[in-house]
Amino acid sequence: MIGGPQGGGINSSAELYAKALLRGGLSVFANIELHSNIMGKHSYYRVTAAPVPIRSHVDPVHMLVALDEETLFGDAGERKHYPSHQGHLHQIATGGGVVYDADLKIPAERFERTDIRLHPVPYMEVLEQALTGIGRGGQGRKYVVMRNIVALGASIGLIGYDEELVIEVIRESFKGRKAEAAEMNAAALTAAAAYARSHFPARLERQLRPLPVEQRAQRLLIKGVQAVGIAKIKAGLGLQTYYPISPATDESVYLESKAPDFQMTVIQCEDEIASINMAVGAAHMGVRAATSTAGPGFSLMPEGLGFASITEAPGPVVFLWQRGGPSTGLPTRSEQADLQFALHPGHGDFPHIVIASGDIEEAFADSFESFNWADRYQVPVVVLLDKFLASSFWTIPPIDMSKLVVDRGALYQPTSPDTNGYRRHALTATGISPRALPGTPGGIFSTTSDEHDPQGHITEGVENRIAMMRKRMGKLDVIAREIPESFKFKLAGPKDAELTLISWGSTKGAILDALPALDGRRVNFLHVRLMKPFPAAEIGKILSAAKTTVLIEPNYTGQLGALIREQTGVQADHRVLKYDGRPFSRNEVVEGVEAVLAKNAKEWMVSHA
Amino acid sequence: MIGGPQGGGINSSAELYAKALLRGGLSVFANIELHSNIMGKHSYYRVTAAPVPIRSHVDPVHMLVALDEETLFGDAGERKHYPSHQGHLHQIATGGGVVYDADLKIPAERFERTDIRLHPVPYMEVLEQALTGIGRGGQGRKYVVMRNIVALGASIGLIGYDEELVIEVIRESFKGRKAEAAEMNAAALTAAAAYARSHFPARLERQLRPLPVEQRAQRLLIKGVQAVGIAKIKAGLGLQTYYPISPATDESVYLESKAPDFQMTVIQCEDEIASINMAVGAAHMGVRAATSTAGPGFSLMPEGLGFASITEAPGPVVFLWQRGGPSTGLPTRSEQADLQFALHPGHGDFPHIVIASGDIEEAFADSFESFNWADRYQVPVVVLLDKFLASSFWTIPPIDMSKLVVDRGALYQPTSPDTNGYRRHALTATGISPRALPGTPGGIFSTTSDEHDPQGHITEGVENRIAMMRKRMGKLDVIAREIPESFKFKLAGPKDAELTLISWGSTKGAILDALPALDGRRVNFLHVRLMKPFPAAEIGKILSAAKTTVLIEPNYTGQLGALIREQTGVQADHRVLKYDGRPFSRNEVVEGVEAVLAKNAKEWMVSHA
Amino acid sequence: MPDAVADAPRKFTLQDYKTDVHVDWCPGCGDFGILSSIQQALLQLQIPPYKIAMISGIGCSGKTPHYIDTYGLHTLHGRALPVATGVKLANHELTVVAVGGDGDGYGIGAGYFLNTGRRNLDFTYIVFNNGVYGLTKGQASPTLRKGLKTKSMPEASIQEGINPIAVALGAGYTWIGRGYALDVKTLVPLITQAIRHKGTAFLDVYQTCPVYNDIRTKEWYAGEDIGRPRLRRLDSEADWDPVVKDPDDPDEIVAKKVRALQASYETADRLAVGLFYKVELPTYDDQLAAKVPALKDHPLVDLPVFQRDVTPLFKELE
Amino acid sequence: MPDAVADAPRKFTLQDYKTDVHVDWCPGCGDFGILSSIQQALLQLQIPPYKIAMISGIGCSGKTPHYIDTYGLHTLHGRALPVATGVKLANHELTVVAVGGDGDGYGIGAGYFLNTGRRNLDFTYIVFNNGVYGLTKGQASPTLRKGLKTKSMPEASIQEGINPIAVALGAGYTWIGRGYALDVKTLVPLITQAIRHKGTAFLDVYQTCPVYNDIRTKEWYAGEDIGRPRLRRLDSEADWDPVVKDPDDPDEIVAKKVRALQASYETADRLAVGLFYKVELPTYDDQLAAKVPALKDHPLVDLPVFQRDVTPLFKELE
Ligand SMILES: Cc1ncc(C[n+]2csc(CCOP(=O)(O)OP(=O)(O)O)c2C)c(N)n1
Ligand SMILES: Cc1ncc(C[n+]2csc(CCOP(=O)(O)OP(=O)(O)O)c2C)c(N)n1
Ligand code: SF4
Ligand code: SF4
Ligand SMILES: [Mg+2]
Ligand SMILES: [Mg+2]
Repeated sequence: MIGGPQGGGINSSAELYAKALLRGGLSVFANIELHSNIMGKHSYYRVTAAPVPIRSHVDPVHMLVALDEETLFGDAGERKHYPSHQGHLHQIATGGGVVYDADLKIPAERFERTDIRLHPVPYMEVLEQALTGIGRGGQGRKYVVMRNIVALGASIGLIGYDEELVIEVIRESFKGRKAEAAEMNAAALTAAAAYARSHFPARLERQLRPLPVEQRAQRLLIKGVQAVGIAKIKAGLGLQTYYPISPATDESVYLESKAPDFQMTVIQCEDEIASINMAVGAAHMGVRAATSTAGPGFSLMPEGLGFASITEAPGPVVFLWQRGGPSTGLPTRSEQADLQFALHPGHGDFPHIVIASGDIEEAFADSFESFNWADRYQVPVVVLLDKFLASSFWTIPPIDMSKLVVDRGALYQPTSPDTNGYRRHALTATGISPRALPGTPGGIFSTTSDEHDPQGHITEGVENRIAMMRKRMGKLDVIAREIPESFKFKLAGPKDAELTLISWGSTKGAILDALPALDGRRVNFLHVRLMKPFPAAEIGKILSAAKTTVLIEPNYTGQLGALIREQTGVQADHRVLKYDGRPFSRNEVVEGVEAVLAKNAKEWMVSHA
Repeated sequence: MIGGPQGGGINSSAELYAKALLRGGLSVFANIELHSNIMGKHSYYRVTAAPVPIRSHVDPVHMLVALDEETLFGDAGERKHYPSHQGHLHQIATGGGVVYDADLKIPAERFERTDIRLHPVPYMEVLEQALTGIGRGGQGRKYVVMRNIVALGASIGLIGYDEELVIEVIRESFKGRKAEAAEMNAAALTAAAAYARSHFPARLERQLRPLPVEQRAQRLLIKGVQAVGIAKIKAGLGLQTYYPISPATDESVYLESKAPDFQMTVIQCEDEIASINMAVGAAHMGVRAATSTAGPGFSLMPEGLGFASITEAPGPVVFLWQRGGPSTGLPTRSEQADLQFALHPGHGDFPHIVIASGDIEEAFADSFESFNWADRYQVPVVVLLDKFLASSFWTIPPIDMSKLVVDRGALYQPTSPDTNGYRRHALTATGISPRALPGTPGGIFSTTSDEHDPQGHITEGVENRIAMMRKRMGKLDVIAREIPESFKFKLAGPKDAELTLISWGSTKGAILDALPALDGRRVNFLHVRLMKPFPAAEIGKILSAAKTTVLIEPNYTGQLGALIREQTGVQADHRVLKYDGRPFSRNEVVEGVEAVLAKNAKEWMVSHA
Repeated sequence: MPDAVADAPRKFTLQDYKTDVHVDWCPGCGDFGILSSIQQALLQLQIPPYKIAMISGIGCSGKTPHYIDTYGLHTLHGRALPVATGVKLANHELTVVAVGGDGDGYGIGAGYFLNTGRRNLDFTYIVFNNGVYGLTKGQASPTLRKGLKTKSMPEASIQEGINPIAVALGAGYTWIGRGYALDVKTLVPLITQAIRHKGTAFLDVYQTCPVYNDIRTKEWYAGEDIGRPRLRRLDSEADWDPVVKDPDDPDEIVAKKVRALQASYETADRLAVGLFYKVELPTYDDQLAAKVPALKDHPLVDLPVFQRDVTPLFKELE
Repeated sequence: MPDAVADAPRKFTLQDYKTDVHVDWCPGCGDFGILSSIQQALLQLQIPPYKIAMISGIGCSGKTPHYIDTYGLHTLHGRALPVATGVKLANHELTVVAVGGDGDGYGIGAGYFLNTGRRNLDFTYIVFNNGVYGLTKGQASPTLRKGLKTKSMPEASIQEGINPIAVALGAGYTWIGRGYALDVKTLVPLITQAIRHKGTAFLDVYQTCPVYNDIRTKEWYAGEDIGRPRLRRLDSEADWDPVVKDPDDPDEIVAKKVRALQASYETADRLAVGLFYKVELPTYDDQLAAKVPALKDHPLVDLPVFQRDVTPLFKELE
C-alpha cells in the first residue's frame, strides 16, 4: 500500500508498480481510496498480487509506503473533533514493513509496533544522489515530485521484486518528449532500491518474485471504465452524452480520447437532464446512444427515462456508476445503494431493463448486449456499476469477442412512400413495433410522452390506453424469456451447499476469493445480475432449496434482499452489510459471514480501517 | 351525468346541481372526466346522490344530460382509426332517461334503445322564452352559454327535484355584480323545468326528492384539494411552492386565494426543481414548507428529497397528486401508480415518510400531521393523493379539529452565544438532533448534502459515516414506533372474514360502498395508509391470518402488492387491477372481485365505459 | 397563401405538410397562425417531409408536431432543445425545428435555452410567446411583465418578465428574430430565413391566447386603443442592418448586439418584430466534422460503427 | 486588511467570521481571495454572524460556507439560488449570500440564474468564475471561450462561452458587477455594495484555478505577456455611470443596460471589472409585504400561523 497527499504522485507509482507485477506474470488487483478534493487530502492505493488469479483486496498490509506522516498516523490532529482516519500503521501485518521519509525524523517509539520492520529512507538525499548520477546534481528541489518514485524504489528493493520490469514500464509511460523524465525516474528507482538493499539487508519475510518467463500468460490490467468504454465502442456507440461527475467521468473521458479514431460523438452537456434527453433524441433517430453518470445525476433522469420508455425509444443505455450516497454523499467512495431507485426510476408503470455487472467480464458483456436489448425491445436500459469497479485495476485474460453479434431489432421497411400506412406503435403479438429511421421516405411518424395511439398521436381513449399499457408492459415478459440465463445470475459452487451466499455487483470478487477461506463449510454463491425483469422463478427455486442463506451487500438496507423477497417471497436468513463507503475486502466477507453464523444474528455490519 | 364539450359549462351546472342536492339533505358524490385540452374536447360529470352516505360513483346512468351529440354517440367520426370514446348512451340504465337538444334533430331510431326515455328539449327556444319572461327577449344568441342551465333545468323537472334549492344555490354563486346573471339563470332553469314537466308528463321511475328539512344534517361538499388546503392552513403552512401541473395546481390556486387572509406565501416557481429546493431552504429556516405536484413534477424531485433528508431538514412536505402515467401520460386522468417511485425517490439509502390518504378525512388528517412529523423527525414527508381525490366532491360531516395539536419537534435553545457548543447533527439516542432556527445567536451551524460530521462539516471518515447512516436511518424505527396505528391502516369489517380485500388510496370509497354488494360473503377490507416506514408486523399478522385475499389497485403492476410482499412475504391470492386511467367505480369493484373468485384467476382487469 | 408560394416549385403541396389529426386548440388561438406559417415555410423551402423532424415541448404549443406531417417528437415540458440537439447530432441531414411555449422555453427550459445558444448546432427554435401557461389554465409565463394580471391569475405578477431577445444575445444565438402569430405574411419569411440560417436560429413569436391572455389581445397588438399598430417592423426602418458582415470583427459583433438589445426592449406601445441579429459562425456540426471527417459526407447514424476493431485498445492494457 | 476596516466599528472581529475548518483548496487557488473578501466585507458591514446565511452549490467554490462562521447551507450542484430564495422568503431578516461556481451557476444552474433575476429578492449571488469545473478535474465550464483548451481537456472547446453579464441584464438583475479574486482591495467594496443593494445583486468574480486553468492565470490577468494589466476598472473611467437615476424612465434603463452590455464583452486583452448596472426597483420582499402587511415588521418564520381558525373556509363549503 502506498499513501500520501492527493496530487503527491501515489497514483503513478502504484500504477507503474501494478503494471510491473503484471509483466512479471503475477495476477494483480489494485484499488484506490481518495477524498473528494483536488489537492492535499489523504489518499491511498492498495496493490495486491499473487501467482494465482485474484479479484479482490485484503485489509492487512505487508508493505506500507508512506509519502507523508499522515499516512502513518492519520489526521486526528487536523480538526480535533472528528478525525477522518487513523492512518495505516495499525493495518500493517506482523512481519510486514513500512517505508517512510527519514527526514520526518519520527522516533521509533512513536510507531508503537515492534512486530514490523521500519525502513526510514531519506527521500530527498536518495533523489539527489540519483540525479547526480545522471549529471543533474543539485536539481532535487526541482524534481521533488519524484519522491514517489524513490519511495516505490525502496519498497521494490525490500520485497525483492525485479526492478528492471518497473523500469521497462516507466520507459513505456514516459515516451517521446518525456523520454528524459523516464531516465530520471529510472535512476531514482534504481538508487532507492539500492539504498534499501544496502541499508536494510535483512530480507522481509514476504518477498515478491516474477514468474519464470515461460509461465507468464497474456493478460490485461484493466479498469471498469476501460472495459465499459471498449465494449461500447465495439457495440457501435454513436453518441455518448455526459455531465462530469465522479466516478462516471473517467468513462466519458476515455471515450472522448478515442472518439476521433472511432468516429463517435461524445458531448459534455449542461446537466444530466440534457444528457438523458439528448440521448433519447439520438436513439429515436437510430443512433446507438448512451449516457454515463452517478447517483446524483441519475436522480435527474427519471423524467427522461419515462419519456424514452413511453415513446418506445431504442434506448438510451444509461451507465450508472454508483458511489456513496445519499445526495452528494461521498462522491469518491464506493457503495451499491442505487438498486431500488434504478428499479423504480420514475412515476407510473413503464418497462425498462436493469442489469448489474459483477466484474470486468460482465461489465464488458453487459455493456455490449445492452445496446442490442435497447434496439430489440425499444426500452431504456440501466447498467449498474460502481466506483470500486470503475477505478480498480483487475487482471484478466484476453476477452473472447468471437461470439458477439449486433442486433438492431425490428426495423420498418416502407413498402411505399405513402406515410399513412405506418404505425410506429403498431399493436403486435410481442408488443414490439418495427421502428422507422427518421429520414426514410414512407416512415414518417410522430410520437409523444402523452398516452398515444398506434400512430403516435395523443388519445385518452380507454380501449387504446389498455392496449398500450399491455403492449409496453408486455415487452417485459418477452425480455425475460429471451435474455439468456447466463446474463441473469450465476451460482458458483455445489448445488447442495449447506451455506448459500447471495450478493450482486462488484462485491462478487471479494466473495469468490473468500469462499476457500470459509473453511470446511460446503458453500455456494448466488450472484444476481439481471434485476429487471427479475428471474423470479429461477432465483426462487434456488433459494427455497438453499439450507442457510446469507445476504451480503454494501448498503444499509439490503436492497437486493428486498427485491428478492418482493419477487420470490424468500427472505435471507442472515445479512452482512457494509455502509462505510468502502468496498468489501476479502477478509471482511469472511469475518462477516463467520460472525452472523456464529452469533446466529439476523444482521452484521463489517468495517475495517 | 351531464356531458358536453370542455368550456361548455358542464362543470357549473353539475356543481350547482350537486350543491342543491346537498342542501336537500342528500349525500352527494360528484366526479368529472375531462381531456387534457382547454376547449372543445368531450368531458362529463357524474353526480350521484342518495339519502344514505355514499363515497363513490357507479357506471349505470339514470339521467344523461347531453349538451352535444358527441355525448350521446361518441367521437368515432372524428379520427377514423382511434375513437376516444363511444358516447354515454349505452351507459343509461333501463328505465333511465336522456335530455338532449331537440335542435340536433336526432331520429329516435338512431338511439337504438327502446328501454330508455328520450327527452328532446329545444335548448335555445326555451332559453329565448325564459329571457323574454324577464324582459330580455331576442338575446338568446348572446347568452347561448346558458344552454347548460336549460339542460339542467329540464332534468330537474324530470327527476322531480326541488328547483328552488337549485335557484338558491345559483343566487349564492352569482353575487354582487353578477346578481343579474343569477336571475337569468334562475329564469332559464324554471322555464326548462316547466317545459320538461309539460312535455314529458310521464314521470321517470327514479325520482329524487330532498329530505324533510328536519332530517337535513349539517354537512360539507368538499374536494380533496380543498381538504388538503384547509389542513395545511390549519397546520401553520408558511411557504407553499409550486409549478403548475394538473391535477395539483388547484390546491395551490386554492391556497393562493387564501394567502393574504392567512399570511402565507405561495410562490409559483420556474420548475419543480426550484419548488422542492426553495421548500427545503425555507424548512431549514424553521418555516413549515410544502410543495404540491403530480408525477412528472415529482420525477424532478429525487435530488431535492435526498438533499432534505441528508441535511435533516424539517420537511418539506410534498403533496403528490397522482395522475395517469407514465411520463406526461394522461394529465387529467386518474391512476395510483406512483407508490413505488415515492418509496424510492432517489439514489442511496435515506429516511423519509410516505403516507397515502384514502378519503377526505384522511387527506385532512395526513396533511395536518405531516408537518408535525417533518418537524419532529427532520425528514421530508410525501403525501400520496390523486386526481380522483383532488377533483371529486365528497359529502362529509364537519371535521372534528379539537384534537389537533401542533408539534414543532426538538428545538435547540442556545445556553450561550458561543457557537462552538452547537452540533446541528448531534448523535443522540433517537437520532434526532435539536435544531436551531437560523437567526438565533449561538445556534450557528452549517450543513451539507455531502456526508458530514455532527457539526455539519464535510468528512469522509469511516467511523463518522457509520454513525451518521445509523443516526439517519435509525429515525425510521422511531417514526414507526411513534406514529399511531390509526394512521397506519384500517381494517373494516369482521376480523374473521372469509374474504379480505386489500387496497390503498382513494379506491377506498368504492370498496367500502361495494362491500354490501359482495352479497352473502363474510368480507373485510384492509386499507393501507402508511407506506414508509411500513407497518410490516401488523399487516403481516392480519394477512397471514386472512383466508382469501384480493388485492385491488388502480395500476398495472399492483404496486402495493409488491410492497406488502417485500415487507411481509405475503402475496395476495388474487389481484383486481384497473389501468385505463379512470378510477374504480363501485360496480367495477364488485365485478372484479366476483370475477377473480368465480374464475379463481390470479388477476383480473376491470374497465367500464 | 402569400404569392411567394405560388411561384415556388410545386413538388410538394401544402397538403403534404398537413396531417388528418384534429387540431384541438381553442377557436381563435394564435397557434393556428404559427402552425400554418411553419407549414407554408416548409412548403416554400420544398423540404421533403421525411427529411424534417419537428421537436416540441409540452403545452398547447407542444401539440404542433401532430399537425405537421413530418417526423415528430412531442417530448417533455422544457426539454425540446436537448432532444432536438440529440436528434441533430444523430442525423444532421434532417431539417430540425424545435417548437414550444414560453413557459416551456423560458421557465422550466431556461437552462437549455441558454446553453443551446452556446453550441450553434444547425437547427431552428420557435417559441410560442403568449405570456401565459395555456395548457395549465393561464398562469403567468416568464414573459408576463410585472404588475400585469391576466384573467385567470388571482393577483398581478410580482416578478419581472424576461427579455428573451436579450438573453439570446447573451447566450450566443447566431440568428435572433421575433414575429407575430397573426401576421402570417411576415412570419413565413422569418421562418424560412431561420431554417435557412446555418447555425441555431431563435425565433420568438408573439402569440395571442384569446382564452387566458386578455391583455395582449389581437386588438391590443393592432393598437386599436392607441390608434396605431403596436408592432414595429424592424425591416421597415431604413438604417436597420442586423447582419454581421465580418464575423472576425469583435467590434462589429458587439455593435450589432448592442443595437439588437436596444431594439428588443418593449415599451407600452412599441414592440419590435423582424430580424434582430444574424452572424455566420462555424456551426457545431462543422466543428464535429473537423474532428470526424466522415461526418462531412454522412450523418452519424449512417457511419459504419458496429463491431469496430478494438484489439488496439486492449493492446494498450497488456 | 484595507484601511476601511480599521475605521469600522470593532464590534465583530475578522475572527468572528472564520471557522476552524481546514480549508482544502489547492495552494494558490483564487478562491482564497474571494473567501477573505467575503469575510472582510461582512466585517466592514458588521453584520452579526448569526444574522447571515451563506448558501452554496457544489464544487470547490461550494465549500465556502464551511469556512465562514455563519449559518450555512452547502446545497446541491446548481441549486444554490432556489435554496437561497426559499431561505430569504422564510426569513427576510437574514443577510443571504449565495455562492457557487461558474459550472454550478451558468451550466446546470442556468435556469435558476435566469429566473432568479426576475424576482429581485433582496440577496446577493457571487459566482466564482474560473472557466473550469474544478472539483471534477478541469473540464470546460460555460464561461470558457470557444477554441480554448485548458490542460486537462482532451481537445479545445467547440462551444461558445456565455456572457454572464449580458444574460443577467436580460434576466432583470438590479445590481450587476464583476470582480477579480486576486484583487481583494477592489473586491471587498464590490461585495459590500452588492450586499447593501436592495434587490438581487449578481457579482461574477474572475477566479484563477492554478491547477486546471492554465490559460487565465494570475500572470495572464496581470497581462505580463502584453505589458499591461488585462483588467480594466470601470470606475476608473470618468464618464462611467452605471446607476439608473430614474427607475421609471424606460429610456434611461435601456440606455444604461445597453452601455453595460457594451462594456461586458471581453476582448483578447481587455476585460472590465466593477459595477456594470444598478437600478433601485421594488424588491420581491416588498411586494410580498404589500400583500401580507405583517411581513413588513416580521419575517415569515415569526408570524403566528399555527392553529389558524379555518371555520370560515369550511362554511364556504356547506
Ligand atoms: C415537469 C412538468 N411540470 C409541469 C407540467 C404541466 N404543464 C403542462 S403544459 C405546462 C405549461 C404550458 O405553458 P407554455 O409552455 O407557455 O405553453 P402553452 O400552453 O402556453 O403553449 C405545464 C406547466 C408538465 N407537463 N411537466
Ligand atoms: C447533479 C450533479 N451532477 C454532477 C455533479 C458533479 N460535480 C461536482 S462539482 C461539479 C462542477 C464544479 O465546477 P464549478 O461549478 O465551476 O465549481 P468549481 O469546482 O469550479 O468551483 C460537478 C459537475 C454533482 N455533484 N451533481
Ligand atoms: S389556451 Fe390559449 S394557447 Fe392554449 S389553445 Fe387555447 S387559446 Fe391557444
Ligand atoms: S481545483 Fe482549482 S478551483 Fe479547485 S481548489 Fe484547486 S485551484 Fe481551486
Ligand atoms: Mg405559453
Ligand atoms: Mg468553476
